[in-house]
Amino acid sequence: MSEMTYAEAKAAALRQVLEEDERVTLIGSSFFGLSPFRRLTDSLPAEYPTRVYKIPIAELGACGCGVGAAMAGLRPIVDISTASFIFEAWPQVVNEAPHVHYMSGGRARAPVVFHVLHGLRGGGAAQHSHSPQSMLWNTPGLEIVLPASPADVKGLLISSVRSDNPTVFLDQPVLFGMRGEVPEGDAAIPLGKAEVKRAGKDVTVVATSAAVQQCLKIAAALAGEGIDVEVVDPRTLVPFDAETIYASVGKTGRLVIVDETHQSCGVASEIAARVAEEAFDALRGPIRRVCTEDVPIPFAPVLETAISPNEEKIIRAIKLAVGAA
Amino acid sequence: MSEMTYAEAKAAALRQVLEEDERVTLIGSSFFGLSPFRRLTDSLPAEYPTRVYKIPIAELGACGCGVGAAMAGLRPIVDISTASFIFEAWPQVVNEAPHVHYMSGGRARAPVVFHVLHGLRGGGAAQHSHSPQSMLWNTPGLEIVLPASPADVKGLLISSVRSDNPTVFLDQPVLFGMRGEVPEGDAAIPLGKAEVKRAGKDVTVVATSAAVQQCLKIAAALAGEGIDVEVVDPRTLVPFDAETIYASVGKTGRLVIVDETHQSCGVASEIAARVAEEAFDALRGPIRRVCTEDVPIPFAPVLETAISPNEEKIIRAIKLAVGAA
Amino acid sequence: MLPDVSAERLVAIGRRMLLIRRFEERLITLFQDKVFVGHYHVYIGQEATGVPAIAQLRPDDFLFSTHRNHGHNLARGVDPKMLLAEILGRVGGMSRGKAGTLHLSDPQRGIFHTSAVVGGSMPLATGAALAGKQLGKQQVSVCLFGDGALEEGAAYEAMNLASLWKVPIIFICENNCLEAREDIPGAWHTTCLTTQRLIDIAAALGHSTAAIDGGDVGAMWSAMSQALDRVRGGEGPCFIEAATIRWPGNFGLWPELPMGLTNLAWVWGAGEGPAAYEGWFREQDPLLRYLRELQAAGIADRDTILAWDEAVRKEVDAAAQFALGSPSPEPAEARRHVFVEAGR
Amino acid sequence: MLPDVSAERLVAIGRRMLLIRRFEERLITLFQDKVFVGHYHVYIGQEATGVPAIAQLRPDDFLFSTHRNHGHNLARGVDPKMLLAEILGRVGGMSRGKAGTLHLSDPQRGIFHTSAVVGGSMPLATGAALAGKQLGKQQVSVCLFGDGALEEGAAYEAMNLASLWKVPIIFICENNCLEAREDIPGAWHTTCLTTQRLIDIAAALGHSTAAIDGGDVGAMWSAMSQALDRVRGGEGPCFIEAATIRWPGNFGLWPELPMGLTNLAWVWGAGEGPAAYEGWFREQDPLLRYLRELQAAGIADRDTILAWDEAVRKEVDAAAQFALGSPSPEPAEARRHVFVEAGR
Ligand SMILES: Cc1ncc(C[n+]2csc(CCOP(=O)(O)OP(=O)(O)O)c2C)c(N)n1
Ligand SMILES: Cc1ncc(C[n+]2csc(CCOP(=O)(O)OP(=O)(O)O)c2C)c(N)n1
Ligand SMILES: [Mg+2]
Ligand SMILES: [Mg+2]
Repeated sequence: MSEMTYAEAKAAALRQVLEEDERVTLIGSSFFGLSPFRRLTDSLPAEYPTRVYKIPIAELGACGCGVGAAMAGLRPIVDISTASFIFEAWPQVVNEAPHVHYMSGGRARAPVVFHVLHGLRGGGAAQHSHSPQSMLWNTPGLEIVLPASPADVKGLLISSVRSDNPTVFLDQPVLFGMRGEVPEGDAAIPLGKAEVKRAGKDVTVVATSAAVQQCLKIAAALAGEGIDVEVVDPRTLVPFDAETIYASVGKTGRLVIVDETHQSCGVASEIAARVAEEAFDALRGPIRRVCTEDVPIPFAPVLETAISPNEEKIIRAIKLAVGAA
Repeated sequence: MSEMTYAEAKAAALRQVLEEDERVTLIGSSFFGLSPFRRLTDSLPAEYPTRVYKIPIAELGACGCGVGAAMAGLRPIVDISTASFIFEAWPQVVNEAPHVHYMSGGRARAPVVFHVLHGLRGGGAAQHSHSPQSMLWNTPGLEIVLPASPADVKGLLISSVRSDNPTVFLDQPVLFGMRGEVPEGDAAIPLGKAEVKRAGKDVTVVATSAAVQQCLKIAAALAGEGIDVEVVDPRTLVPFDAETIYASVGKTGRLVIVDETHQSCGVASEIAARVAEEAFDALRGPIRRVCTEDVPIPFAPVLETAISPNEEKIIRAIKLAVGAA
Repeated sequence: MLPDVSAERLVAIGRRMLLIRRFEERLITLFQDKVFVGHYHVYIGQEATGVPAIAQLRPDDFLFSTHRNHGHNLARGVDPKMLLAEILGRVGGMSRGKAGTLHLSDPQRGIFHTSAVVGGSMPLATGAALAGKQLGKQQVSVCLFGDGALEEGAAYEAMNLASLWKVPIIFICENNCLEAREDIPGAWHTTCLTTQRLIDIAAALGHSTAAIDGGDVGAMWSAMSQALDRVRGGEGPCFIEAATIRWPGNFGLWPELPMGLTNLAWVWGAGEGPAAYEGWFREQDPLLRYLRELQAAGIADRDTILAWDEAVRKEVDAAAQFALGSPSPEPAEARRHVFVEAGR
Repeated sequence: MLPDVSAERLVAIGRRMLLIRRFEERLITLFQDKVFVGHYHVYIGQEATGVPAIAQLRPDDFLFSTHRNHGHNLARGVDPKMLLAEILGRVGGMSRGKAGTLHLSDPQRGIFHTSAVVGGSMPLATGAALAGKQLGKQQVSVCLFGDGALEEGAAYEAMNLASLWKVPIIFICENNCLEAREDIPGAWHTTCLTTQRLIDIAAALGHSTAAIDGGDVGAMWSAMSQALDRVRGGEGPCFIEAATIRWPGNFGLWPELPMGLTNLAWVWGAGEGPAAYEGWFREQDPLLRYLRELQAAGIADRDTILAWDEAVRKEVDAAAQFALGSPSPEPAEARRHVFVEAGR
């Protein structure tokens, strides 16, 4: 174990996969967007001059190249940076990559990773603030990875690159500076294993990506008020570890879901629907969702906060769930 | 009232809006795809030579032109035909059109209609069979219309074109040949009003698009077995008439949702989540979803049927819901 | 003009073209008999483009096609039996009936995945070329598409990337917009591109270009062999525009056989045909054109050609028998192969 | 070269260019003072392109911009007070703080919506041009964008559609890839386009084209007036490539002021500046270049120019005072205007 930032753990994972497999090829390489942490990977093009490709502003072309290169034997990671621009590549991401293995009857594969930075960023406004994970979840054939800690970003990024399937790797830049313990050596974390990030008995909070850390803080605070919150992080949406969530709801009987996608047909909708279908009898009250409201993202910080899954809304939902409101 | 096919009602609506408002402009005009019903609108380019534009295979460009033309004073209907190809236009549909009014602080508007034919078509395979409505529902700022009968297609198409907001109009070609009563004259149906298509007391079935007709047939059959099914058709996802659904569930206590989008983060997920949140106390058992399974669409008819929300699955879900299975 | 290659290769090209023709004709009759569903696209009239281009590839090169992919698959040597079974949605197909006509593939022959999205294959092919460059085995990626692809933005992004990275790719645009009935050069009936010289666009994006008569086997052969030399030498992308005259049976998505089955007597000027299509079968049909060239060069006489036809028809019969005899897949097949399960 | 227009118009152009310069400089200092969030792009160094182009539009013409939109808005006459308030996210902004720097708009001036998606505005502008044609009032749509836009497929689709429908549109590519420090023609440092003559692409798609020095007000003026005649006459789209030398403060997304505020003494050769940027302020800066031309033509002397500057600075002060005094919007503002509610 050693302590490091989320950004350092992510950079370490990138270097590890580049070292261990020379098929790993970077198509674009702004893994930290424009944050100061970009210094951690600034030298990758110089370190791997034949394995890092600079891309024009052509997301559709770049993602398509990633899929094509993957089919032909490479392990490309395509970096789109701001998640909103994966929409430019939508035909390749949702209508090519996920169909390669299936349409070939299991003979071809497309082990490509699409990397994006998702979510509210402070001043991103309507066109630079997307969290496309729920649209992606509606697309069978894509793996979807949402790390929420330094250990997770390292372990999940390694597994994403090793996976034989097309994988979308989304992280929230607010996590970059977070510090935490990361195991040494091959720290791979298998895709499809949720983690109970905090055990509790009164209410299950399923949170994803940066919301996990936000909910852990809130849980710590609410412990002082006698509310014992269990925080479950699915870590990957596909494969999805529903069992861990059902088990938690089986224990608490209460469910709050906190996620940054827009509410309608969002990630929280799917988790709520599954629980209402498969674990209904365990529920002792309504399922509550705390999401980004169904509003385009406004620029002014006060407006952005107003429509986001903010602390106030999360606390209210938890208190309503446990009957303390 | 007069009886006509769904296709005839749709064609009548198109002619009505073209007649009543000369700003209505067609960008592309394959409203019936390649079905034989295309003869109903084949002559539109000749009838309105200055108001019908032929488009190249450039969905992104065409949809963007629709948004731009709408902002500048026209009422364009952009026809994409096969819904899968709205993905080519995704940046304009989900990241421009819905933001015009909001980002302008209410000063600009984009009254464009995007028209697509959605769903399983028999042999469409993975790339020609999409139902993108749930991804669209995750995009605030778009109205979403899903007609399910001759009267609805006429009334909703007229209202979609009259609406000052960007609207995605999706229909399922299997409905084209269906016959039904259509009111004469201005038959507009306001967006945002669900319709109870069949009243019943044992179980609420919320169905959308072609699944509405499928469920009405099943309901008629199950009546013979003593199961009284209420079929509710939301007709538009945005605006969404949740009250009618809550009222129905309040009466029956049982909910089955039948919809053609893929299951995860699909339309059924959102409806299930809302009910589990807002009408939980009325529920007497798990909410059941019957959707397209989370699998790319296979070509062979037997495989397509296997993963679709087919009759067998719908009946099983209803029987499980009412405890008759 | 015949390509400057051995008689064996010339014969192989002709037989392959004939196989495609008979395969597609059979397919049309099977569709008319309602043996399979969906819409489909046949390669009749474009045999002289795909066959000489694909014949020159190495076994480990990569090939990308479109919705109009049957001919490319056959040219690459894919088994007609499995191909037909797949088009019919049978479990004996290469993809066990999951792909159908639009997504035929044969990864062992470098046909990993076929996109039926217009323009969709161009970024994919560029990426495969990147792999070809990166893996160091001088593999080339060849991408065939219609004129319609250049209406999609994806085409430009791919062409720019290919040029920027100097990857070993050959883009072949099969421009089938020259109507057989109104074959005025420059009259692009079905395309909505405003340019009339498609190669100008590719040239502006840094490609080495060639515009050829796509009905002429020799022209295609030499354009392709030059392009292959160039791209294997690491000099960056090539773009070939092959203008093919539109086969009169190409009625949108559901082809028909307005002249019936191709009558090989038309090669030697005998045989009647519908007067409306005289231009086609007397002059434009690229298969007949090539067979006439072989005959004129003394490489194949009438009997030889008829013997080829008999062999080809037998092959197609066998394919049809295999495909029709192959059952529909079991429903459970639908849930397999969503993800690679091994090694997870 | 000065445009061949009245002295009043020449003066108006100079003052507008100066307003943009002082506005953007103030904005940079406000950002450094952490008065607003996000990333932003300023128009310094491109004033000689946008101002003479936009000055020739009719009030009812349509204008489309990009992420780098402040200068275009000011050139169009948008109120600097509301513009700045919007960039700062205040309720006094045109969009009540919802849009910020990336999405400035002023529908009454034909700026309906600004896309900050690279290439995104080109289809929108083409559609507006279609409306211009259809509504019969000879309205023209003008679309300004960076060289990067031509890396996106959207650009090609829009250019092809514009040409196909012959709509009244002028595409103006502000190619700011000529580095001030390494101003070798053809050395495209920030772009990844493989072509070096962007107009070749537009020409291949049927546009009437012009490539000009975007630092020369007169060149831009006449290219634009010719283009306007052509498109208003219904002759189809024009494409102008304006090559502008990259302002040395344009460091990616967060600009800096490496030379401090522009010192107008540089117009008449006086005043010191950092040696590293001599090339910029002695020769390349388009604002200084134009002011020197005005001076040489006897249209404005040193005192006149300084008086303009004082007036412009006052206007910018007033804008800053207004914007800083405007409160943040109420949270409930976030839920307004998702949909047009009236008339439903
Ligand atoms: C993105 C997209 N839009 C529309 C279609 C429907 N479509 C299938 S084939 C075709 C025509 C293609 O023309 P071209 O590329 O010239 O090929 P051809 O059929 O002439 O060989 C169209 C529009 C599609 N497959 N993909
Ligand atoms: C589709 C898309 N991809 C990426 C970005 C991020 N981005 C913002 S500005 C910019 C550079 C644009 O270059 P250019 O168009 O030449 O304009 P310039 O900034 O040079 O004026 C990029 C890549 C974006 N806004 N949109
Ligand atoms: Mg074609
Ligand atoms: Mg630029």
